[in-house]
Amino acid sequence: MLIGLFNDWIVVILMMIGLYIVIAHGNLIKKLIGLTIFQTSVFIFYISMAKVDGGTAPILADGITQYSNPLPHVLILTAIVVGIATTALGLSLVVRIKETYNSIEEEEIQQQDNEEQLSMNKAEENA
Amino acid sequence: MDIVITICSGFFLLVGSFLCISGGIGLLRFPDFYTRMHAVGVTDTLGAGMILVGLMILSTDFLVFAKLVMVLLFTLLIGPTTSHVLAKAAFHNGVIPKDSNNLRQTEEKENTSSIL
Amino acid sequence: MLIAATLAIFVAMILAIIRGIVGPTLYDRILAVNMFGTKTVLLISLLGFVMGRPEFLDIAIVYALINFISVIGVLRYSDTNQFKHTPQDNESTKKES
Amino acid sequence: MIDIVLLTLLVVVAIAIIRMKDLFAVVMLTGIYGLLSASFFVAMDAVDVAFTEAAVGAGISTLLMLVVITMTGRKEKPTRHKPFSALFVVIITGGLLIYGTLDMPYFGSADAPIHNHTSPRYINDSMEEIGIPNIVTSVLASYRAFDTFGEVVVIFTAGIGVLTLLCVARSKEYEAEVESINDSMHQQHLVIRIVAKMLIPFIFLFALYVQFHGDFGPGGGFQAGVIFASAIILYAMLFGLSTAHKIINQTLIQLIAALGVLLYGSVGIVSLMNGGNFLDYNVLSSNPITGQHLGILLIEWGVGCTVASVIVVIFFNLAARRAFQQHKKQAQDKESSAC
Repeated sequence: MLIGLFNDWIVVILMMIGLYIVIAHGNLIKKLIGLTIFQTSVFIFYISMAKVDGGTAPILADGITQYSNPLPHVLILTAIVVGIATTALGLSLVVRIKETYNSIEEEEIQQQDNEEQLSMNKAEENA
Repeated sequence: MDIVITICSGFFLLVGSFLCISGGIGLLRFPDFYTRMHAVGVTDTLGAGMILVGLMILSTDFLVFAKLVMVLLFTLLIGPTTSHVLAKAAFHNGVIPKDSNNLRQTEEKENTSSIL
Repeated sequence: MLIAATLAIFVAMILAIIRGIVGPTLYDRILAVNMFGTKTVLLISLLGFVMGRPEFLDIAIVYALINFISVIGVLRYSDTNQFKHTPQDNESTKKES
Repeated sequence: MIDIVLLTLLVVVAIAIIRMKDLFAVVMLTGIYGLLSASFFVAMDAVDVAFTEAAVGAGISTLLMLVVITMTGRKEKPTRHKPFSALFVVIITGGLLIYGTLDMPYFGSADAPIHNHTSPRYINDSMEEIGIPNIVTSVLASYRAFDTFGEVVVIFTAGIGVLTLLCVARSKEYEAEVESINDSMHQQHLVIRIVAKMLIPFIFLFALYVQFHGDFGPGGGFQAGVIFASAIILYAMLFGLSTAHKIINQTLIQLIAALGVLLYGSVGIVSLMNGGNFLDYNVLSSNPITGQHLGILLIEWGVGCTVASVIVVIFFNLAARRAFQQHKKQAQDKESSAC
């Protein structure tokens, strides 16, 4: 059981590490890196599901009968490239946030938002 | 003939593995950046070359052999270049090589930091 | 013999990871990543032979090339005044003024 | 055995990533993490996936994060409150997930449900139906071509998003000044410049090899696109962004990204017009196998064009934004010194 489910447990641990970084860290880039780790854990999960004992890579060749499952490979292959594209989108959002708020720490951004809200409320009351 | 091939490739692979491990130990144990880079830069290229030559002897297919030659050529070209660029960038950015006079102190510092 | 070489490469990889985590300066970390990349190339080539399908060496070639690109990229973007002022930056600012 | 070592190393690196406060070190460790997971994919027989992860995880994503870190600052500020609630949530979720894994089929067992539903058909019949040895390519480009079309559109949309967020309006004088910032590496590093000049043609050639060899070995449009883009990125890093802009026009690149999606979609339309289903290549030619070959070739080209140009667009825009910020900062410095 230890060897049989080892991959799944590692996947869970990596996933939780990613989740922890996303929840507990305030830095937006660190959060994106946490998301990347989470994503990779899912990739590892799919790929280790596809492995068959005694199988080889799913490229047909003479004299080989047992192949690993090609379907998860296809799903993950596209997911990796989509992942980098979406990460790049997130990174460009971070760049814009930095330009607007001059900070990429979550707490400071919220503080600035709250202050702005307060000053707007005050202005309304005065009016 | 088979035994000659096995012995030859085994020799190259063993030498390559030894060089890889010694490079790793050098990377970990040496006192400052430049000596570490020296350890890695020297052993990395030669060790990689040795292992690749060992695999070349084992290969039966011509295409595999050609690809191994390509990997070897790229390693030979890229390894020294990156070492050069790294050393240059580190020197420009103010990483100072440790003098032999204060080597003892730095060794002590390294030891304490590795314990920590 | 292939297994022994694979184990040796694993040991070297672990040492490189430790240096990458500990590494006091930025350049130690770049060095560790670079060495790790070379070791990965070797590991992939060896794995091909261990698993009995050595025709997948294309991956090793990609690793070798991408490793170079990422090291150059790291140096390119760590060389700016954000991290430390370099003589090159001084020159370029002089040129402008 | 190999996979256990690699997975343990992955966990070690991931824990180190949590502990680090220096974002630069974190990005370097992410590079190691990408390399490790790619080696794991090779050990799990997923050669195509390893190919992609090698180019993306270790190369491109590290680079993009570095560019952003130089814009947003290197240090992470320590959080003030203690992360006990986060730890609590994570441990509870993790415990539940581990409880869930107890019902999973064991690693490598050949009778797991995943292995006896659709994949036997792919493995047994794909040679007769599609006629190419690489099953991953035949599933990607023919059996599940519509799915892949969706992925390509997602990538294209992400490219548009980055363009909308980061595009800077350029003027002539700004270009001239940016040029003087950008070319510093080009002036100083003679050795890399020459080595890169030797390597770049090889990388392009290798990308083409990967594009066309995808039917017989690991490779295909996604991988080739990423490799192609990384060669252009290498050029842009060494010789300056404005030099790269002169050679690779941004408008042209955007056009190619759109053309790739268009090519993919129009293959589907042509097969509809010939009386088949959407993206059914059997009707593209009189012989079904030839039709499949033609269809796969065309859509791999579409995928390659889109992926390569979207990644180049993303990199160019991030780097241009960075140059633009530096330019603004220097202008401000000049004003303050003049006062």
